[in-house]
Amino acid sequence: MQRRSRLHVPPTPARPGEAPDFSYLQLSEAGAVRRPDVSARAREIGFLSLELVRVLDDKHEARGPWDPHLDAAELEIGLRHMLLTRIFDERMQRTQRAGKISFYMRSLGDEAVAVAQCMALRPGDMLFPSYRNQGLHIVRGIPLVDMMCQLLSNTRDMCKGRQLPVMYHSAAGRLFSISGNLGTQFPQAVGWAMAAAIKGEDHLAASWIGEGASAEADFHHALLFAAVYQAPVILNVVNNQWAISTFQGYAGGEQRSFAARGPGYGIAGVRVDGNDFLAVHAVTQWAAQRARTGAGPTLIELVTYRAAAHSTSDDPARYRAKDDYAHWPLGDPIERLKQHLIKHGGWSEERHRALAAELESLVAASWKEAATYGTLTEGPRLDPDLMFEDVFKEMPLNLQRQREAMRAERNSK
Amino acid sequence: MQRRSRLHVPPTPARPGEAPDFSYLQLSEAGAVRRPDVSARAREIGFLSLELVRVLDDKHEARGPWDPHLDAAELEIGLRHMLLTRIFDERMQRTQRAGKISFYMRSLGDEAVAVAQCMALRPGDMLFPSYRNQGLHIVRGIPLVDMMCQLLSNTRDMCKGRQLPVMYHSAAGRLFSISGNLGTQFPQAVGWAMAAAIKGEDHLAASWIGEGASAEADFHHALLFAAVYQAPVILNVVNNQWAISTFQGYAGGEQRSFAARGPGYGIAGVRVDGNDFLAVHAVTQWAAQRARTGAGPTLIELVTYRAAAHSTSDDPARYRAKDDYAHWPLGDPIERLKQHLIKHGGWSEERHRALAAELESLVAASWKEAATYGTLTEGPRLDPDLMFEDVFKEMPLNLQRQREAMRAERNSK
Amino acid sequence: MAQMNMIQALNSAMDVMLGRDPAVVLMGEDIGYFGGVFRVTEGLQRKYGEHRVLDTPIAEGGIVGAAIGMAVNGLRPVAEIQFADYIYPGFDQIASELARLRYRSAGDFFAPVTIRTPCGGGIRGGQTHSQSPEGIFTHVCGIKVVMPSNPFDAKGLLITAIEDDDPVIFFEPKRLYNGPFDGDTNRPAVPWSTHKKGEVPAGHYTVPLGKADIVRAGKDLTIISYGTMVHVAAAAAAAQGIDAEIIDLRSLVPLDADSICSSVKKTGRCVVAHEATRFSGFGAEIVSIIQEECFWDLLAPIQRVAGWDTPYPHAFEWEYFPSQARVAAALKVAMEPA
Amino acid sequence: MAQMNMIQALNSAMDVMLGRDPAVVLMGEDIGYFGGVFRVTEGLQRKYGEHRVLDTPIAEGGIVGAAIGMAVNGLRPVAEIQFADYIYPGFDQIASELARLRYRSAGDFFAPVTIRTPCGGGIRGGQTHSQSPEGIFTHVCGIKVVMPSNPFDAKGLLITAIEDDDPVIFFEPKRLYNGPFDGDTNRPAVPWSTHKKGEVPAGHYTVPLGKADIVRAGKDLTIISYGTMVHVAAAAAAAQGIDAEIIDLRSLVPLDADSICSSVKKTGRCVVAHEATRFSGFGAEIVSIIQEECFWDLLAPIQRVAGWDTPYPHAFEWEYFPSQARVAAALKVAMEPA
Ligand SMILES: Cc1ncc(C[n+]2csc(CCOP(=O)(O)OP(=O)(O)O)c2C)c(N)n1
Ligand SMILES: Cc1ncc(C[n+]2csc(CCOP(=O)(O)OP(=O)(O)O)c2C)c(N)n1
Ligand SMILES: [Mg+2]
Ligand SMILES: [Mg+2]
Repeated sequence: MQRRSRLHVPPTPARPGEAPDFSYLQLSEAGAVRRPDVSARAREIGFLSLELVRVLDDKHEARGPWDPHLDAAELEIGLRHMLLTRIFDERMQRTQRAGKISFYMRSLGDEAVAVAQCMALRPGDMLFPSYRNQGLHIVRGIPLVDMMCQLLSNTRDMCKGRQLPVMYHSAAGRLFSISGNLGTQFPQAVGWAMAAAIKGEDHLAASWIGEGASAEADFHHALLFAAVYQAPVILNVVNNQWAISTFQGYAGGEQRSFAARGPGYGIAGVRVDGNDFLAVHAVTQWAAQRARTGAGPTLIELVTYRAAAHSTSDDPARYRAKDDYAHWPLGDPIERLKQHLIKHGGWSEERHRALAAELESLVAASWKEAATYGTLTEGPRLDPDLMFEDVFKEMPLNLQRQREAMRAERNSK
Repeated sequence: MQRRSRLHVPPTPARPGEAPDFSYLQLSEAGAVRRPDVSARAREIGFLSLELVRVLDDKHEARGPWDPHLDAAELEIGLRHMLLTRIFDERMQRTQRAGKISFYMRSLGDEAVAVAQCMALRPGDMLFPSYRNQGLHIVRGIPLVDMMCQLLSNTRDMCKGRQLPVMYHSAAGRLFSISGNLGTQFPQAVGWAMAAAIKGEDHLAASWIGEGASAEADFHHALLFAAVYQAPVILNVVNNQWAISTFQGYAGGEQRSFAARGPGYGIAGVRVDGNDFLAVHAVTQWAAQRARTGAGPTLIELVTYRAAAHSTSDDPARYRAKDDYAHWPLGDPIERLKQHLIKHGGWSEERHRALAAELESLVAASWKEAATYGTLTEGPRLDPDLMFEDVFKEMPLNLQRQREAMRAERNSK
Repeated sequence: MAQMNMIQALNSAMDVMLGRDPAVVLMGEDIGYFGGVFRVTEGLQRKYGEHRVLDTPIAEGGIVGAAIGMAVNGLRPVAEIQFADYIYPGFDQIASELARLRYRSAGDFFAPVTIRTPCGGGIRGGQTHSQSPEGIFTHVCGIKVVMPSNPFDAKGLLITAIEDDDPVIFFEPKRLYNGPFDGDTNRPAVPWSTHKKGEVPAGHYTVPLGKADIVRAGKDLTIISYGTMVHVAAAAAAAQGIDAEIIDLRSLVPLDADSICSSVKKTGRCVVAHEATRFSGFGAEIVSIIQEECFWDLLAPIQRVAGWDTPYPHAFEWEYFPSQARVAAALKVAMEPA
Repeated sequence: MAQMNMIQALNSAMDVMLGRDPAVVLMGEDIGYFGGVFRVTEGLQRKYGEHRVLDTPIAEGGIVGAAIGMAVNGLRPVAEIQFADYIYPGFDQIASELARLRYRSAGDFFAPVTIRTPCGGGIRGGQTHSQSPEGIFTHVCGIKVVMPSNPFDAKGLLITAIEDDDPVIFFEPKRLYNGPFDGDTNRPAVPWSTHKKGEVPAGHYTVPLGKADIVRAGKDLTIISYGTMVHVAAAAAAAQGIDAEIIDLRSLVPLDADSICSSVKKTGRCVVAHEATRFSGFGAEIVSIIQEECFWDLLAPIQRVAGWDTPYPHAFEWEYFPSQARVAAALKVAMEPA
């Protein structure tokens, strides 16, 4: 019997100076995983939580029972949304670097998650995003100008200057307000779904959480309440391998997939190639049908890679191997869908370049407009009086008095 | 597609006026479940979390690979501890009814859990109990008088009057202080085990939680931290079917066993007949060996029945079928071990009666002594000055002043 | 008008609201079939069904989180936390989410959740069934905090809370459930039928949040209190023969600072009383407001009466509980000639 | 003596303690390999190994729960909560467990856990990276609450906290990490090397908990503050030409009430300043204590300077932050002739 420390420390495959190493990843062949009927009971389909649903193979062919058979027009829209997300991200990143916005977070590498999932849902479904799901907002048609005004905390900011950049929301778009506190949206989505079920409405809720944030209590509460009340909800863990500097093993990913938590609670769990637009779409549609037909909640783990820094305050060169994304075995979601479309949808490098150029101009024009509503340093500014509104529906006396004091302070300067 | 509410409400098998119904229970035959090597990896032994490890069959024979082959002397000790626990409980219940203590909680029906588990562990192992594990204290040899003094909040109360009855502790006995807040002990036990591993010590930690309390965030944190650091810990869910008035389905037991949460996190999960002394002992020993040999944590679900009221403040006739315990398929832990010992250990009804009488006197004598140290209404009383001690290691000035004020108040009366 | 104790009054408030508004749902541990450990929701699941009155898992964080989502989807959840001592696992969802949703979304989303929870001591509950954590929540912007002291207010305030579009934490002093309690443990307990606020209309009515109740007018001194201590302080003042103006705050947020200040400006003397621990308790905020607004009117230092700065120990219930004697000592200092 | 900024001073405190006491372990999100998002633990994992400096899952409740168990098993965990805004998921383990363990077990068990967490605004962190929740913890009996305002104190207090057998929550005003900040956003930031408390001994030393620092003696008025506001208030008083006695509390629990009161008894005037929201903030407790102890010495109402009773909005950082102008307005009232 050993008499030495047994504290296990989850290994991190590759740190700076080491070669990228993805040998820990359990992959399945494209097309290899069975697709159970949407009415299957969670306990019968445990395998879905351990294998990896993939549709697109290395030759960009769609394979197997999970192929959603989307037509080329729909795939083009998906490609467009993903590309727009990426271009938007790149531009906003530069904008932050130029000091025009205070903070930004890209979803580079994760784009298929939000875009394919959102396209597989209905407009009436309520989404509870995390901060790295800008694709949801783009698919739901939130104008880029609106998103930019949020980033700028300017006079057209939907948050009236109260939130950090990227914490968008849209009541009309059924996109819930993003919280800076990790994980909290997860049980809220379940509650929303419970209410839909109580009211007998046909909408479902979907929510996204990072694999790192799945360690929070909210994750457990969400799974538990979803299981107990069989709420019509889709709970998504975006396993992009990193939580800031911390590898997914620290969130429990070393011992078992995140999808496997589902079956532990009696919830269907599905592990899917998160960079495979077709697979993500198919799995989401399957889960949505389950929710809508009373077959209960689904936990989806989307295996992807956070290709960029965590945020503009972060520098991954400090904690992970250089060039890691180039070695990521599941490729790039945009590139993969593009190649598939080139092969089967009449797409071409040329059309792709043209699309990129169009979207670049759209982003540039939007920025130009957004900036007219004010930037951090220039142009019109939100009225600081707004600081005191919406704490309560009606402003109580003490806040009215503080607003007065604030005005006096400003005048004194 | 249905357009009506899909909110599922977990069924409760039998409410007052209905016949007891335990058809929902998934049982295995005694001896039927395979016993994997202690070094087995969690992912290879998922079956343990769904089947039910049983050793004693209906004819009171020990069967199969999990038979711990304890000798008769050890079994007699187990029987004695269980019987003492029950007699102690009965006496304390009556004492509460007579107004001598303010509150009490029996473990009627659950006795094998604490007794067999504690006997399978070593004195150096640290225990983090819930409020229904008095058997742990009894096995660890805490004098009944000490326990009674805690119940009485009297001058010998180990808690110095600060805790509600049953919230014992013993530093020397390695029994952690019981919390009134459900679940909190679970991650604490994991932390203790992590420290043992960090220090390279050979002790493990064990903790107990009710199936109802497993809904708390602490349960999730405990499993997660245990999995990540492979802490030498045994996490026990005592599934006695009820959380006050709420059936275990509301804690997620309808969809899946509680043991199955373990494999979801990559932790070995074992479901065991909690009323089978031999099975509980064997499973605990197996888990302890795993912990001690670096094979990681184990989650054990002990399937048992809360035969009595939740506490002296509760009346189960309001929410569950009458005579339910008489129909519980897993019988009574004391009766089953007794019959086994009669068959194979030279035990007899007579010896059993004699033992019961001896323990009754022990309890009675202990009570007599304990009462001399004060009761709620009579005899010596703790000094109220104690109220201000141990908030901090050294009493700060404001508490010293408040102690003065309290003294003045008492003198003014 | 019916005679009701506080349990019945609260039950009636929820009954009225479940009947009037299909959006109202109740949820909590043991509140459904069983009717709650204090029986406050008794009979309501039978009457309104399992989709309106939900038993929940034992996970206060999950309860609040789910309630927020339900509220965002148009319901008005009334969530019970079985004891106020057990509200802490839900603290993040309350402080970071429930309280801030309207603000951070500029009013586009809001969650009209009411959280009911029994608080306070006096029932031999020991350190984990006796706490009064209201002060903590008053420091969290965006959440209303209410504590009634009698059945009439309890029902009217609870209806207002449920109808309010802002989240409300509704503390129920459990020692008052069955009768007014003035801190005198030597006298037999009296039922609410002996008290005029035990008369409660059967139907719908409201008591506004943010409006204190002048329980008794007086000119010697102002006593500011809420919950159980309203009764204890009143009895102590009466016993001392002091003509005290007694203010029952009823709602801590929003706070009726004007009623407080105009009374203290009149009397020049003040005692603030609550059961919660003293240090950084809500009494400190009241003292500060008075000190700021009425400084020149004060004839003596404002006195605080509170629980000691320790947990609430099982063995010393009555040494801990802010007794009439503790109030009397404070009254004495507050009445010292200027 | 070395020049250190607050990050280096805190790092040095942990380095010293890891070196002296094998029981000391660090744990938290991103604190190990990476060295923490504010780099406070930089290099310590490399130096002391992965069993002394632990990266953890993102679960503040789990971190505190595990830390308690580790402490009970003889370690002295120093847990980092990445931002004070994220301490709430750990609230139950802190308030119900960590703070009460010694009490409920009559001293047989205790958990010497130190929780470090960056707090406060001024770095454009918006409503979830700018909070100052210290007031809440001061209402929880059994936990010490510390907030330094400079590198020298930061190191000495952190060593004391780690060596203390009671649990301590150690708030680090993140705006002060790199230099003293007096609230004037028009002037360029200055480094700690310009400040005498930027001189920090390399080795072991302690600064006691419960002892306030008289930053400046003065006779016109007493300013009581802690954290960032010590610098802002001092600058404001200087700008107004007021001979203020400036008290840096450093530890809120235990509180050095005697230093506070003897100063106010001398000056007769007082301003209390903190960044946290005003309503039920820690300032209220200070005001209450002074009001109780120094009533007859007060020449004008004590003034509170604080954050507004709203979340900390991204767009209005400097309208929210308690500026020199806000302090100046309070000073004006406090200096009014009696
Ligand atoms: C409750 C809470 N704790 C800590 C943080 C700080 N934090 C922000 S993002 C982050 C990492 C999250 O990683 P993951 O969930 O994997 O999402 P990803 O960034 O990879 O999309 C951390 C620790 C926070 N925002 N909230
Ligand atoms: C955090 C918290 N929430 C609620 C309670 C109230 N409570 C005490 S025991 C109990 C039921 C627990 O049931 P279970 O965990 O199954 O344990 P059992 O009583 O069956 O042994 C509840 C809800 C509590 N003590 N702590
Ligand atoms: Mg991630
Ligand atoms: Mg139970």
